[in-house]
Amino acid sequence: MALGPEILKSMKRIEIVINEESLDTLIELFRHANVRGYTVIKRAGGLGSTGERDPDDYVFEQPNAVMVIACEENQAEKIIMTLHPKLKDFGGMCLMSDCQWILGPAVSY
Amino acid sequence: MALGPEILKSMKRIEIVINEESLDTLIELFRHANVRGYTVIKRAGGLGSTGERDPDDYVFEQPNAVMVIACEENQAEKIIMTLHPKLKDFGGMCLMSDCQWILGPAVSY
Amino acid sequence: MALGPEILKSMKRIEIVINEESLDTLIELFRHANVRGYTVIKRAGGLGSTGERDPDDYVFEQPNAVMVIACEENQAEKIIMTLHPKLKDFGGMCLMSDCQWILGPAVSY
Amino acid sequence: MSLSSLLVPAILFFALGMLACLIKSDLKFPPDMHKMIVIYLLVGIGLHGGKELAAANMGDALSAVWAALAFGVVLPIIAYIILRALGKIDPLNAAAISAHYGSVSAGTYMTAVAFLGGIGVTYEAYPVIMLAIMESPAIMIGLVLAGYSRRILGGASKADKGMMKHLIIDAFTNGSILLLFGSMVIGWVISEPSYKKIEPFFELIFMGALCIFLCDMGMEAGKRLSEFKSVGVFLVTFGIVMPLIGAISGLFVGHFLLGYSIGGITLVTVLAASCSYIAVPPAMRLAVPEANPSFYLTLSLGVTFPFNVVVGIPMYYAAAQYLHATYYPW
Amino acid sequence: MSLSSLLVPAILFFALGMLACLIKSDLKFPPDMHKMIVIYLLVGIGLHGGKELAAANMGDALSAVWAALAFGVVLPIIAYIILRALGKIDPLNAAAISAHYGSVSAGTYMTAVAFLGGIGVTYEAYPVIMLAIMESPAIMIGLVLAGYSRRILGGASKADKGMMKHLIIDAFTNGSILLLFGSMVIGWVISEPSYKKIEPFFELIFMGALCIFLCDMGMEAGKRLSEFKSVGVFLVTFGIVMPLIGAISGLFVGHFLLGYSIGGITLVTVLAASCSYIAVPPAMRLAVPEANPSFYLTLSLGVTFPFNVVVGIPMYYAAAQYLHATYYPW
Amino acid sequence: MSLSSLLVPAILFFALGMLACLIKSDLKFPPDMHKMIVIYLLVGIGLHGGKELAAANMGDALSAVWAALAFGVVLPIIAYIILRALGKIDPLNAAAISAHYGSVSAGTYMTAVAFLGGIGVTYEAYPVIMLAIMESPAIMIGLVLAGYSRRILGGASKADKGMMKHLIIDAFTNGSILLLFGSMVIGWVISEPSYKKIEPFFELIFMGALCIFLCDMGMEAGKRLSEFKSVGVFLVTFGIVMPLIGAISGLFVGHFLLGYSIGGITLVTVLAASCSYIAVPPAMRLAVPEANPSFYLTLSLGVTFPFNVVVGIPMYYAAAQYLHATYYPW
Ligand SMILES: Nc1ncnc2c1ncn2[C@@H]1O[C@H](COP(=O)(O)O)[C@@H](O)[C@H]1O
Ligand SMILES: Nc1ncnc2c1ncn2[C@@H]1O[C@H](COP(=O)(O)O)[C@@H](O)[C@H]1O
Ligand SMILES: Nc1ncnc2c1ncn2[C@@H]1O[C@H](COP(=O)(O)O)[C@@H](O)[C@H]1O
Ligand code: NA
Ligand code: NA
Ligand code: NA
Repeated sequence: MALGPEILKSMKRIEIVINEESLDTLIELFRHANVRGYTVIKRAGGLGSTGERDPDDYVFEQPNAVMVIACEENQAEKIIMTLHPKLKDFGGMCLMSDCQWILGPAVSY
Repeated sequence: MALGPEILKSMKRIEIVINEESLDTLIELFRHANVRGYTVIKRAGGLGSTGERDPDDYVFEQPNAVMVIACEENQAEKIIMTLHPKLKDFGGMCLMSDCQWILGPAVSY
Repeated sequence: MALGPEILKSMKRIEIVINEESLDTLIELFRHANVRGYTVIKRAGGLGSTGERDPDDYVFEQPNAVMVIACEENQAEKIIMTLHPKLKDFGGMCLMSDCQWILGPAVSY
Repeated sequence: MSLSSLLVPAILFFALGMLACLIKSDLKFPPDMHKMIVIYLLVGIGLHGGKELAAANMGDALSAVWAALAFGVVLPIIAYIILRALGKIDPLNAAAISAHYGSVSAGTYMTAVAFLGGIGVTYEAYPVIMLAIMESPAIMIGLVLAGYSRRILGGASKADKGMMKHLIIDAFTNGSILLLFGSMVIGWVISEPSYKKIEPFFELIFMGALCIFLCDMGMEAGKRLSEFKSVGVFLVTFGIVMPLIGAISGLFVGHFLLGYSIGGITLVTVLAASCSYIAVPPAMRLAVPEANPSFYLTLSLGVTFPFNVVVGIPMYYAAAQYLHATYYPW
Repeated sequence: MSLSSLLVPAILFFALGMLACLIKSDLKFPPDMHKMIVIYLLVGIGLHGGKELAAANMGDALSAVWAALAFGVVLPIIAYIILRALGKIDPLNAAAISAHYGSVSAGTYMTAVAFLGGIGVTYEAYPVIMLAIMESPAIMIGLVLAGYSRRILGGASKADKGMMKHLIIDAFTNGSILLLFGSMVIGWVISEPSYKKIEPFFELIFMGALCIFLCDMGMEAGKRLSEFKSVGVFLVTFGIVMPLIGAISGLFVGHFLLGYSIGGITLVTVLAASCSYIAVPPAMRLAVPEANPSFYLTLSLGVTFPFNVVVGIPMYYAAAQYLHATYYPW
Repeated sequence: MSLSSLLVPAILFFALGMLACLIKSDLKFPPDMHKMIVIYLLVGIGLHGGKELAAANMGDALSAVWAALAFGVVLPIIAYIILRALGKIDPLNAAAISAHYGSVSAGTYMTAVAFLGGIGVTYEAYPVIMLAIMESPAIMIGLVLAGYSRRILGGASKADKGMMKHLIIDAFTNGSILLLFGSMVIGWVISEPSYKKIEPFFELIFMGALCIFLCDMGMEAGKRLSEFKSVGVFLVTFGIVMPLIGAISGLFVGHFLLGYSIGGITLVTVLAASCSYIAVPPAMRLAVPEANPSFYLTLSLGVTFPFNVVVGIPMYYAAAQYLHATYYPW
């Protein structure tokens, strides 16, 4: 591909799914880990070890939140080391994969 | 990276976008394929071979649902073999990529 | 993996997060770049260089939109070249990664 | 009929919504608000209609049913012929558009009721049954026309039978129709004191809620207006002429066949002239996926609905007045 | 009590909602609409109750409080014993289900109020305090039962103490309870002219809004009905028998201990017979994660709620009438 | 003015909302509910105001317009000077905060109307025009102040011209302002019988809906309270002193220049004392991105709004009474 390192930067993409109720705790955790950028999608549903979750079921609401973080490799490592011992409380899922960040004027990772 | 196999596990990430109306059928299909974990985001919009979909257009609603499944490679293969013949009915999109699952106490894949 | 090229096709996955207000401009831009498929999730929150965004804060709303595009490599290159000079106006984030498209009857990339 | 009597709040709010869209205001109503008001208004009309029907004559109600079915069958066929013969519209788009004109718009009906209420004109109980009945038959006719079109085009129409069954089931389980019919039955069976308890919610504040609804519809119509260009002059003209054709048949049926009062004739005319944007579009998307939704949505929401609300209703009322005064055969 | 007096609009709308679900209609109310109506109805009951209480006797109010606490403690224990002894239900599911039956359902209570209003029966101001109080104690008893169950099962119950504190805090900060209590206090302290200004919103249109709410609940109940099979015959039977046991104790307490009028006895009976689906399910999910939510949700929403709304309320009223006429010890 | 007259339901619901937030209740209103009530309330005020204006004197209306413009220009300048001179607040934050104090809060205005209604005080029709007009000018002044600040800081201010044009367009197409103005025009032109039909929805149930709105605003204000620390003592003090300065100018203008009744003076005072949280914050985020939103949001929602609602309104009313009794120059 013709796109060079002045445009692309190799980074890690972390994707976390947890109970929406625990989101504030997670964000607090990441604030201490100096995470400078993330994206959150609320009202997600899903299936996991604790059963099915349907965000439209208003009588028994238990929505998930999906969080995506793009960051440099050593930051990703730090995030995962921070998160790993807490996974027991949070439940849910955490994935990591490779990605390329399209460089722009502002830096938020 | 310093993170070893006691923390990370190589897995597949499958991402499916279909018409929200077909979501129940898809979930039913995956229940039979023994899928033990997935995340669903409803009310997504998009553009595809059947035109544009705007979830905010309440007069002519046709939202998409986005489903993400993290699973082991052979399970991913099984899921795709199950889904492939049905793609004609579902339309939409199905992507697969590599990822690393951060191991935790509960297993939901 | 046993899945061959009659089922899988190597492609790029582009993930963009921008201010929801700029979404129409972005879509317009991509229409000119002949993008034939994308998925959009609105009402996302996040943290970035311009601070925190909480989509549930109705007094001071500033939701993000997440867009995912799956496309062939040269199309991805074109999209990124189109987007790169505009990143200053859009802010947000743009990631690219590899993925496999599960081939189906309709083609929307 | 003075100008001031035309300044019905509901219609002015519709205009405000369109204005908001034209000047590109950032005014936006939450999508769920629209759904909630529609639910509320449908239940309100249903209950009111049911209560009136409880006191009405069953024989007369039956003729209203027949008239509704006739409109649902005949109007789409007329529309289809015009679209094909004059407009050279391709068969499947013609079929999809036609179906909309055999059906009705509850929003237009309610605006007409608000209009008549505003000028103090009474009307029969039967048109509300027609409203409930007319939503569905046109969908079937649309499917028949689509099947016919596919045969012209030489395509396969094997799937049509299953689709017909599917659509018939859909028509009976359609949420809006069920709500309207269900409320009608409830309005019918409940006692007067029971009705009195729920009347404040469903009648007293109805007209105000309708204003909010029409303001929202005005924005929606305004949004569609911008797609005029892609639709073309012929179709835009059709979106004004077709309701007039419907109106003429409505006036005729309402006056000569059903023998209603001026208010009743106006409502029948509005039903015949109006064009669905609730039940028919999703049905056509399913049944005639080859048709372009932006055609039928622009026509029904961007052309016919505003035309009926702003120009049509007072015009149909004036026509009903004239007809009633001139040709009084009894 | 003629049939027509049973045709209360609220109950008919509940039936309409269930019907919509049974015929697989695509009728769907926006989830936020449900939340909004619940907020509105809770504030409405609270304000009305508070205003009545301002004019009531504090001593009598206190006996109502005691009765409410007694129901909250005794009913879950009875339920637990039945579930364990007769049904062989595993201890933790039994504990979670029991907690629901010691609590109340505001929806059932409001339907009963609508029923009494529809047939013109008056009632005391005190049951509304019981409604507000009964939400919480059963949750604590549920936790105690779960702790006991865990000890039977030999599991650790160290975490229970923290959980109890957590749940007590939750019970006092629970949104619905706070709204109900807060509105009650506001209804209590505001002046008559102030109340008059907000009465149209909170009282006049209350019954109509309740209809929409019950239509929604009907759909919800219908959805749960489909899970009957997975729940089993014993539990479904329990979902009908347990409210009857609650009703008998309610009739007894309401008549002999509290000495209320027919309307008041009916409401106390409804409180004792009803089963929570607002505050208790999330609390049990947290406190007894081992229990299967589909059991207690199906029972409370799919069995007991519809039973009470459709069959129970008129039956409890008839029983209260009979009791009042027969055993009048004063 | 006895204590009980202060127990206005709307204000008590505001307190309930704050309480819910303080005790960390899980009470949460759906975000769309907030938007819907705001739409409803704005249309309601607009219609009512328009109807009153139809019967009012145009010359007097014009002086109200001038007064509104004067407030919009002068108050932000005073605020800016105080923030810079006494508080040493950096120029751009000072500009952004100032703009809020030249504008108004519809929520505060409505609470004042509820307060006056609760104690039976009448008022002129003109303040509602001031409400509609005052939203925008302060935004322009804010931009001018920001341009001036940037010049102090030595930054480029080339973009300001385009921004000014952009903001002027925004001010005229802003959804809330359009809704308020549009409803005012509609209330103006429609006939009395037409108004009667929509009055139950927009007036009868208005005060009740306002209670729900203020309960929601109480929670919002409570949330902001927690950010007090990050804002600092000076700014919190400013958030209480600045409305008092506005109030004094409002009292002066309302009494001596406009010559209104006690009710009218109170409303003018409330307008001058209140601080925008609808139109200005998004405009400032756009026009002065360098300023910290948590400053101006905490001030307007967490300090000034609750201060005005709970303490300010009765105080301004008492001051208006005193002024009217003492300095009656006619
Ligand atoms: N294998 C998986 N793939 C995708 N999402 C998952 C997976 N496992 C768990 N999740 C998500 O994580 C949420 C909580 O998981 P759990 O705590 O295991 O119940 C689920 O509701 C899913 O949304
Ligand atoms: N190339 C693509 N990239 C991302 N999303 C797509 C793509 N193609 C289709 N989609 C999504 O799939 C939905 C249905 O696609 P289709 O059935 O082709 O109309 C669209 O509305 C998009 O949300
Ligand atoms: N490193 C990141 N990871 C994930 N999302 C990000 C990241 N940086 C920015 N974003 C998203 O992009 C939005 C706008 O970013 P910005 O323009 O930098 O404020 C943020 O609100 C986030 O949702
Ligand atoms: Na028609
Ligand atoms: Na009970
Ligand atoms: Na001000």
